[in-house]
Amino acid sequence: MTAAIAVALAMVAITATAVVFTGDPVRQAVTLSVFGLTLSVLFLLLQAPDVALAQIGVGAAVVPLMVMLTLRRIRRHR
Amino acid sequence: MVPSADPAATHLAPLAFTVPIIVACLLLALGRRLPRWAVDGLATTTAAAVAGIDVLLLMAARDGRVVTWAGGWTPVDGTTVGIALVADPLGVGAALIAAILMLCALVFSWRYFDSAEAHLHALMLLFLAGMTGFVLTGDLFNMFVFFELMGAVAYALTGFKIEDPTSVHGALSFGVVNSLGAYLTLCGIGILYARTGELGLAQLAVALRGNPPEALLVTAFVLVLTGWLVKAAMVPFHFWTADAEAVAPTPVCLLFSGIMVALGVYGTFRVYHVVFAPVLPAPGVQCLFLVFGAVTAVVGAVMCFAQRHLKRLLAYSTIAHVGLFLLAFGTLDAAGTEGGALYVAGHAGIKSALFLMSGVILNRYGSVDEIDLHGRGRHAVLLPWLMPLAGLALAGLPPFGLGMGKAVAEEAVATAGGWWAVAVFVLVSAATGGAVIRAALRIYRGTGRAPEASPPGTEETSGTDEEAEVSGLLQRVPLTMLVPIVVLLLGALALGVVPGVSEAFHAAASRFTDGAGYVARTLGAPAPLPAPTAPSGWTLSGVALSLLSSAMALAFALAALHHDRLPATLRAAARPVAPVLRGVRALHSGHVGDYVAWLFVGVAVLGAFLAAGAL
Amino acid sequence: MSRPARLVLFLVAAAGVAALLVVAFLDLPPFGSPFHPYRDRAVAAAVAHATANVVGSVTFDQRGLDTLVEETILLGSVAGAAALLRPSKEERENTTVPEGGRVLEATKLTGYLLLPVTLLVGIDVVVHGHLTPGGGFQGGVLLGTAVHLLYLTGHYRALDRVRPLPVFDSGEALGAAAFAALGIAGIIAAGAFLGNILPFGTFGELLSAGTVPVFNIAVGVEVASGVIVLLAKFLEQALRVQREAVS
Amino acid sequence: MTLYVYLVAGWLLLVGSLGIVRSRDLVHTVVCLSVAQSGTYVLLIAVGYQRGATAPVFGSTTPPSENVVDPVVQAMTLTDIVVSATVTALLLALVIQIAKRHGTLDPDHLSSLKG
Repeated sequence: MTAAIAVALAMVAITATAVVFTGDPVRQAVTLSVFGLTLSVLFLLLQAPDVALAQIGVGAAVVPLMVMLTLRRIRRHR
Repeated sequence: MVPSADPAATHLAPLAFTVPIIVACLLLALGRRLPRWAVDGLATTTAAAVAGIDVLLLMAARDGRVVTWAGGWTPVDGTTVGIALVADPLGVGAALIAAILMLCALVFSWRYFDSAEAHLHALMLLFLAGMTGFVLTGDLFNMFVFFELMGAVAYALTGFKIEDPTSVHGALSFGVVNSLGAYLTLCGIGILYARTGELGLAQLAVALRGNPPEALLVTAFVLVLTGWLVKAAMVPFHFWTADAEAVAPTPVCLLFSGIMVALGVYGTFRVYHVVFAPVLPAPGVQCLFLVFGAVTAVVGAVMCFAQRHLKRLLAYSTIAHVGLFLLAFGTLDAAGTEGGALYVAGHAGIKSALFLMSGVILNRYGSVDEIDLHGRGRHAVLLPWLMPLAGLALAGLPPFGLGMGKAVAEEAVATAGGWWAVAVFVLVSAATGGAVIRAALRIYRGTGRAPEASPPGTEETSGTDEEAEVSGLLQRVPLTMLVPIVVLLLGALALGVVPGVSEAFHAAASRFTDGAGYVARTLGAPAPLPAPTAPSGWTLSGVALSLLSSAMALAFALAALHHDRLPATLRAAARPVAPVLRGVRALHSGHVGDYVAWLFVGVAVLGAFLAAGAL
Repeated sequence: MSRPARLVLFLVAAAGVAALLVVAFLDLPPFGSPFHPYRDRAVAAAVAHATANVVGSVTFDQRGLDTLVEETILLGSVAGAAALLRPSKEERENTTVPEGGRVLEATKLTGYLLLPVTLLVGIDVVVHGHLTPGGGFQGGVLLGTAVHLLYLTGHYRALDRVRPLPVFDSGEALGAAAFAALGIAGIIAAGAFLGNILPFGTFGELLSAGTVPVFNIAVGVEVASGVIVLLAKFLEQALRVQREAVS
Repeated sequence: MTLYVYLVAGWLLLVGSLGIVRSRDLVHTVVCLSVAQSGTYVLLIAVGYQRGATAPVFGSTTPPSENVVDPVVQAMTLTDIVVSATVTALLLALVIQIAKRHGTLDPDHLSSLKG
């Protein structure tokens, strides 16, 4: 169990770093979604299913969707 | 046995923020179907109702504190799972100021531009709910949640003029910096929770009792304070302030400057007095706030005097005054807290009136650039008198309440810090008041040289392009805009002349600094009364110093307006200041990355400072 | 500040903050320790109020005030975002609804199949929030996003029809108002703001936990409507709002 | 393990802030802010964990006598997630307006507020 948590934590740290260092916002929306999913896996492992469920909905779906729509709006404007 | 007050009084605290929430919901649900006058009427009535609830609560809390356990989770043997609302006179007083300012802001905006389906009114009411809850709650995490409510609504209100490029830019910087500060606060809460397993302020205090001042507590204290101090606009967390306050709609500016920043100071010292006072040595904390307060005051005053954009000028003056609040509250004793609270109340009246005057100027002349407006207001009737008067009051002119607060605070900081702290008070008051008087004389009397075209390449925010907030410029100032200004000034005057004000503030301050009493009362133990100390009020030296700073303000203003007629030696002496000023101004770059870097500098320096003092 | 200067300033300061954090972390109880005094009390309180999902009990019963404010933040933010995304003076909303681009049949099918399933799961998550993981917020997010699966199917027009925005605008506000009104009902019926005023029922059954399921439904309505309105505003900006042609 | 867990939380906070400092696009800035915030989720949930304890949801497999992890931090994190989503939405709405008014999203090129 502890080992799984340790791996999930490492994945969270790595994907977060990837999100930050993805300069192009379009690709960032995708990495952000992956980051949201790794976070919810970590929460499941830490026995927080309520939080994991909320995180999947918000972190992996709603927020990346809003980012993508924002980018679409901005590119249409340019 | 729990010493319970009148049971009806315990329901007042939750109503004070639930009522505006419900009305905001109604406005959002029905807004597009209601006529404009109904929206205005409903929102204004609600603000008045909240003020009424606050008054009742203040009367109930006069002799102590009113404790309400949400959900009915009254503690058994000092432990519980619920959240307490703890209303003490100083907290309720702050809520009352917020409600009164909201009332003035809403009346002022009756003539205001498009409210976008009552969204503006609903957001204003939610903002009031956030501020009220923040001062009434007795739970650290609940403070964070109310803080976020204040924040989220405030970002939307700041950017409300979406056609204005500066407005949306300022709102974003505000949102990013303020949110980051809040997350650091939450980290601090998490660390405290891991250590103690508690979230209530009183419960935390009990859990930490007898703890040595260790590194964990220093970190937790600094992190929790970060969010509050970002809101309070303490240097170097202050960068968002001028950007947001200068661009928000006028009624919103009034609330930001009049009370929101002061709530940051409130949160800081509430958490210190209840939770950390027994475990962190007072001298280190006192020294911290004396130093940061003085730096904030000086930076704010210098930047204020250097502005030509009227609303930025007022925003920087607010930063300067926050520095003075921190000096006063930073004495950590009842006298300094009394002075600080009086100063906050007096400042709320004067500064709000000034922001409303800047709104009148914007909507009358279509600009807030002091240089550009030179002599434009010659034919105005009332404001040419009110604005310089407010400038003098800002500098501490007796008998305004702000001057009394200044006098009381000066006496307290002289004991805690020394003569230099008094000098900071006098100089900073004079500089901010002077800047306002300078702008007033230039706009309304055409004093000083008429403007030349500004040299190309000077990059500063001047305020010539500020968007007016009514459709078409006003030909004459409507009564709904004048009345709030006059009421606010009269309120500030009343604070200084009505007998008993000083005593009431002193009693409130004694409660506020009495952390042990707060803990005992919240958890249902009999609270020992704090040892009574004498209230200060007006003193001869206080009146003299306030007259001095008012006179200096006038002198500063005239010197700035007629600087070409100053003696050459004086001008030569001022020359080395110019590059320093340029450097300080360049730091205020409008770049959100810069602001975040400074935020971390602030946290690191606060931590180092406190660790050196405490460990 | 120049980019390098800003970066250096930040890195130095961040090192200081990191040091502050590390010294605090070293003093914390070890990861996974059994020291959780609030947990012990919260579990006992949840059992006393016949609430199987302790998180639900903390969210709505024990620390319901946090959640009231949280839902108010959601309300204010959606209203704020809607105000910020309103068409400005020089813009207009395109009245002809654009049809989505060509969509693969497989994607369409997925959208159609997923929609009813997601709606059902969403309702289930809301209704059983006091018994199983989930609740008004999680279910509401699911419901709000599910409706937008229609966009995935390429039927923005269909989405526009099943999504009468004014209804959801009001739905969101009324959900939040219901939460606050339940708080006041607590004062009237139980003498305590946000008090749990319904019979607690039998532990583990659908009708249990007193007002917690009612709160869950109020929040579910608010969050689902809020997510729909929010995404709709962003979609409108992305697809419909245009700058008026300069004459 | 203790230090490692908390360091990951601290890392998220700091790396997100670093992202804001070196950002060249305001959409990127807002996303980095949400990464910084997720550090607080990890911190809170980690604080509430207990080795060998199950999720704080009782049922047929988990009788109320069983050890469960801390539900309070989970409720706090839920609130935190809501805050994150709503603040992100507000800031993205502002970013859209900035793009319209300024024609750029590079913070180095936004110069409407100076001094």
